[in-house]
Amino acid sequence: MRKIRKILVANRGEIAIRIMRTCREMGISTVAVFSDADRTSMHVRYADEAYHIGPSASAESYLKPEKIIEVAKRTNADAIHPGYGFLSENSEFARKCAENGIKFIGPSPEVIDKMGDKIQARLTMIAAGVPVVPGTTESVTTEKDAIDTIRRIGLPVMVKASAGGGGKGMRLITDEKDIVSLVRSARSEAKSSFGNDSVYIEKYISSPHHIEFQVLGDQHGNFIHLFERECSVQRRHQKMIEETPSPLMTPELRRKMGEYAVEAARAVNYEGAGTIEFLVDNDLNFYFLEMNTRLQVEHPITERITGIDLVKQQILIAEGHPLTITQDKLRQTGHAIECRIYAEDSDNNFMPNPGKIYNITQPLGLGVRTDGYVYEGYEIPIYYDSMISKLIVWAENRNEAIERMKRALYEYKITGVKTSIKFLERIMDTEDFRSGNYDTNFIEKNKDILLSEGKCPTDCEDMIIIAAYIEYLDRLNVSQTSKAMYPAQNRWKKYTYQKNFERL
Amino acid sequence: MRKIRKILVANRGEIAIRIMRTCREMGISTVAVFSDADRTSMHVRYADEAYHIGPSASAESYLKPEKIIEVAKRTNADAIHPGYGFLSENSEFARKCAENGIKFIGPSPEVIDKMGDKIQARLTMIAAGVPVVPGTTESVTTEKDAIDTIRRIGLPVMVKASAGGGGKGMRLITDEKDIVSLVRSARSEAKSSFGNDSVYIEKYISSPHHIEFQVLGDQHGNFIHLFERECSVQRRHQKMIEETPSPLMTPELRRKMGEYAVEAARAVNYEGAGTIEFLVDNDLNFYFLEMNTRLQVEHPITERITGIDLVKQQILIAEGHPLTITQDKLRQTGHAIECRIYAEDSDNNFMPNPGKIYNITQPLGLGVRTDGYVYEGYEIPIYYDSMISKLIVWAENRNEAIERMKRALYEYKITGVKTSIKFLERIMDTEDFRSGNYDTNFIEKNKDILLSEGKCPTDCEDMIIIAAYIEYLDRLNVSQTSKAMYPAQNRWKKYTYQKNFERL
Amino acid sequence: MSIEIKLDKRIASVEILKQFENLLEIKVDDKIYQVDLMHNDEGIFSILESGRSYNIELVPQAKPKHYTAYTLYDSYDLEVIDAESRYRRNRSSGTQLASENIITSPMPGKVVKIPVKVGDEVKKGDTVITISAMKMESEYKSPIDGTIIKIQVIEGSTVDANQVLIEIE
Amino acid sequence: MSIEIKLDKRIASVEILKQFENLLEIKVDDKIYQVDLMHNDEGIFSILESGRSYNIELVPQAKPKHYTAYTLYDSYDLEVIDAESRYRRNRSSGTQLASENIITSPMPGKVVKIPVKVGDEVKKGDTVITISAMKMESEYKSPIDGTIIKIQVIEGSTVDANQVLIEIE
Repeated sequence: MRKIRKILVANRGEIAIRIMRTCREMGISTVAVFSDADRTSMHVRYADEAYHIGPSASAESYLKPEKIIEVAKRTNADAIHPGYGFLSENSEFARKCAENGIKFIGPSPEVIDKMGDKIQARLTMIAAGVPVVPGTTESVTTEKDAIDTIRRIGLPVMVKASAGGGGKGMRLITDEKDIVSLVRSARSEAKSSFGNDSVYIEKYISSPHHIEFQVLGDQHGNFIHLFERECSVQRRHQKMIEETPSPLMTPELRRKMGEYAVEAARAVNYEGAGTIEFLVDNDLNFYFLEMNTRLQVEHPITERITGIDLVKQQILIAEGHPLTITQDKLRQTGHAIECRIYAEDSDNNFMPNPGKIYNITQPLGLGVRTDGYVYEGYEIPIYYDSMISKLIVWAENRNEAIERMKRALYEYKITGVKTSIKFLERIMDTEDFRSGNYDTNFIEKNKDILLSEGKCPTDCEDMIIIAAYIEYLDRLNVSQTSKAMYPAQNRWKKYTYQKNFERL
Repeated sequence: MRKIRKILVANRGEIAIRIMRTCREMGISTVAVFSDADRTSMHVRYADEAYHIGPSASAESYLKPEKIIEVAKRTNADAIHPGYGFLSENSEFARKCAENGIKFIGPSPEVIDKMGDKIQARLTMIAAGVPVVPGTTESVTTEKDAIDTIRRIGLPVMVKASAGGGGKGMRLITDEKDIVSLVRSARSEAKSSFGNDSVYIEKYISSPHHIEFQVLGDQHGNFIHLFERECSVQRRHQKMIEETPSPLMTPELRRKMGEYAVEAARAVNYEGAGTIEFLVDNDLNFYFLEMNTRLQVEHPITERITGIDLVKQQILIAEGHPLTITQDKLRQTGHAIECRIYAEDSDNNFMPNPGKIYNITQPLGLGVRTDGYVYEGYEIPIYYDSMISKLIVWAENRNEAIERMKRALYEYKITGVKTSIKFLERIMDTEDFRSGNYDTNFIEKNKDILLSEGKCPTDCEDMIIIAAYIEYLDRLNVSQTSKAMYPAQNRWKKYTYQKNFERL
Repeated sequence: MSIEIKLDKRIASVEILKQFENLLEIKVDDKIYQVDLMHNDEGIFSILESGRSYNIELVPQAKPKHYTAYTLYDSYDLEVIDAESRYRRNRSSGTQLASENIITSPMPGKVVKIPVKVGDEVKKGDTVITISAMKMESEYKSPIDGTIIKIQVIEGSTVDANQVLIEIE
Repeated sequence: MSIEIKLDKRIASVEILKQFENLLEIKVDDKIYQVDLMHNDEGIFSILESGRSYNIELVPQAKPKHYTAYTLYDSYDLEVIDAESRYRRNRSSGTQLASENIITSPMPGKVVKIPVKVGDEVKKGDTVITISAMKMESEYKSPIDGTIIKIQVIEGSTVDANQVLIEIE
């Protein structure tokens, strides 16, 4: 058992601050690292110490293991928390931490490697008895093998380049007559993209639900799951809204999937917090998709319904403490929803919208949590992710949670850049979301509703025009710098309300 | 059953907004009322509609039943929520609401009257079998009766003017030899203050715990309690910190006090949300103190550990719905603490400190709730209460809740006026608070620790001096209005970190 | 003084009729409003009209007299058209500075690739520049058939919102 | 340029030695610091010194060159003493404008009661005015034995922070 006294957080943005908050509550000091673009970022201002590690591009700063380890050594940090993204699933980094006597808060490099390789992960899960998407368990190197395999699995299938990623060499085959031509084009694109024409083939699950289970494993062979998160509301394959419990879930299915999630973690002797992602079809068949060997963006909804601080658990596990939470003591209380606030133009193909934040009004009150990092006057850099905040609400039940989320989104104002706030509000109003009857096809299916302009009536427009008019008139006079509210053209005595418009 | 579609909130500040938040979640429209001083108050800006009701002084605006009812009628509001303070315990107002066909969200005027009169409340509780502080149940009109009663009850006792309030005609008697002289001076002061020399006598409970129970009653004779709130941290007889569960409480005592609280509510056929306040001595004897026939400032901690929105319950009850929550289903989950943020100089006898808010940084993240109403640039009026915000945290257990509260107070910055934030942070660090071993004497007892100046070391002082120096230099140049962060004297090219201090 | 204000596609004529400090009588097109209006230096407005409470925030844009207006529900593009802007408008209406000849960047970002060079012929729909921001790449296409006459940025450089990138003729 | 800065009771001498934009070498009394300093127009500072991250906010007070400084832990009264202030200080040191003859209001509020009138003799500790703010009344006492020579407010009026209320001689 080694007490952690200082943690270097090898990340930026909201997750860096979220981790530092728990450190502060645990009496652990924090070290931030930052790139050129991030000198004024909130994580630098929030940390006890902060060190520069390179130019703005991630590849030259946040993705440089040696620079980060150098800072950790210089500041005598006991451990490094990688957050999500960046180096969080980089086994080489985890290995280098260990070599330098710094605890990497996460699983071993071997586990990261094993779960990072899709085919190896599939094989591990099959060995552990966890259902995987039907398909090949190794690369298919000839065209004939590929076609035979497709016939065996049955259409529709997805052909993917073994060496690939980013959609290159990937083909969806739904029609018998296309098999040969699509296999050929997939192999040819794989060859030209990665110099390797081998592919693997998976059953294609159309419009699946994306449901994941949170797991925790300690250094002593104890494993638990903290129930599911429903993550089917996605745009451009990125999650927008997550909720727990999943509206699709039955107690029986939860028990079964939960057991498999724990089996999956046990199969690799997993240490720390991890996520087992499943695809679930409408008949409630579920298949292992992949394991994320890190904290997820959406972890707060699990924290809210279980009451457990997942970052604190990560740190306690890293110190060598055995888990004190047992599966039978865990309860899902109420319902939690998270909305991701992106700096983007949701109505215009979700185009990122970096820029300077003008004003922020935080949503407050009952059942509302915000995890963000931008502040008024902050210029969101162009180099990193467009997620600027997460809004998490909790309520006794799903309907109340949706109403609370609508209220919180209504209160949440971030001006100066375009954000996804209004788009998220419209999602809360769709019939499909309200009924819980949605899958990964949700945004595409509801596009017309979601992109409709729900602008305000003429009276309200007229008020905006009046505001602009007064702003214009007052700008003709000297500008002041105070933020105090004052009447238009602050030149006369304040008019009291005892008198009235009749006096005008 | 009468559906409420529009509510007039007859209040201001954080509680008005807190009520409107629930209205918004329930799809109920809101009407704000405001005084001269409150045109730019947040409750006016948050509401769907807002109407002026008079000059700044409460007596001429928020305390004017007829003006408020006039607005309610004009706007077709179905109901009025009085919040706390102002007209919330004014039976005449409740009666006028009823006469005008507007639902007063709270108990009947008769119940407000009965519980508002201290002696009548005592008698009601005695009849219901609820323990009260030992003492007289009616006024004592002669000196002899007074002295006989004191001898019977036993010292120490408190003599209070029957007609009084505000400490006039009140005497604490601890010594046999002072009985005669103190009874005389109490009667004489009562006579001169209220024209009536009758007094009543209560056993004096020294350094008691102030523990209250939240109750709910519907229109159908159902009553439940939602456990206790420990409110012993007080300054100038005003609460500063509340928590639940109370560190003093045992399951047995909770059951007993809870049953009495429900009995007390049943005894007056109570409708809505109310609070039964008890004094508890160190031997865990408890005595009914008074009933508050309204929502309390500190209601959020109860909401947090039970998951129940109390304002929503108030509205549902007012609509005539029977309670759907039953006593046996209620659970206390985890631990919640509330800190009241006052605009005051805590180090200088808690003197109020109205003024203009400069900047606000809200504490965010896991387990933190803020209910406030001030915003940047807002000028806190001198006419109303000095409480500007409430900070509520929740955690799995009391220790974690204290650490979380410390973290949240550390993050919470309100500049421009003095606030109680730092004083509250020091309370979180006292041995007595951490051990849970405190009573209403806590602040007096810990005065020396709480008023000590925990200023930062010289290095940190030097950084402040450097900041002031740069601010001074930059003010010599033109001032800009942007809130963007920029380097000192923004005249040269931004220096990248690839170079270094050695280049200086 | 009456001026025109453009809100998205609507152009409204506004005129102040009476004012007593925060109480104003204002005409918008043909409708007369009595409003109680308070605002601050940061463009935050609280307007009460017939009891309705409106919160509006105006954020100045790079171009003078252009704002983005935020209500609690939505956002709008605003432009104040006063005598000066009208004059400019009229003056420039003859020259037709066709914006479709110019590729500008709708957001700040970094130039990833410019697959064309000055003098190249391009067809409508051809990609002429790729900009990356926040891990997402966007390709900008030529709006016309034409010739590249000017390239104002180089690969690897960062660009601001609304910066002119490429001119085509 | 060296100036003096008063922080609570301490007076420190500050001098900038070198600067390259946000990187500064500064001497405070006898100690030399190399700091990386960023700030904004609202007096919010982020300073990195030997890796330590400091957040400081300066809020200007009514008197020029006076600030309240907020760290994450505490707040301080600050005054910048430059050549001009030094000159004023020296000039006024002769006249001794004894502040103990003047009752000022430490906060905004409303005058509830003035139990004295001009010409009244008062003893040290006598209540001369009661101010109410936020439902709390505060009584202000005479700091000396003397005579009321001026009463600048009337009962019922509102007062600002630091406003002179009563003069005693």
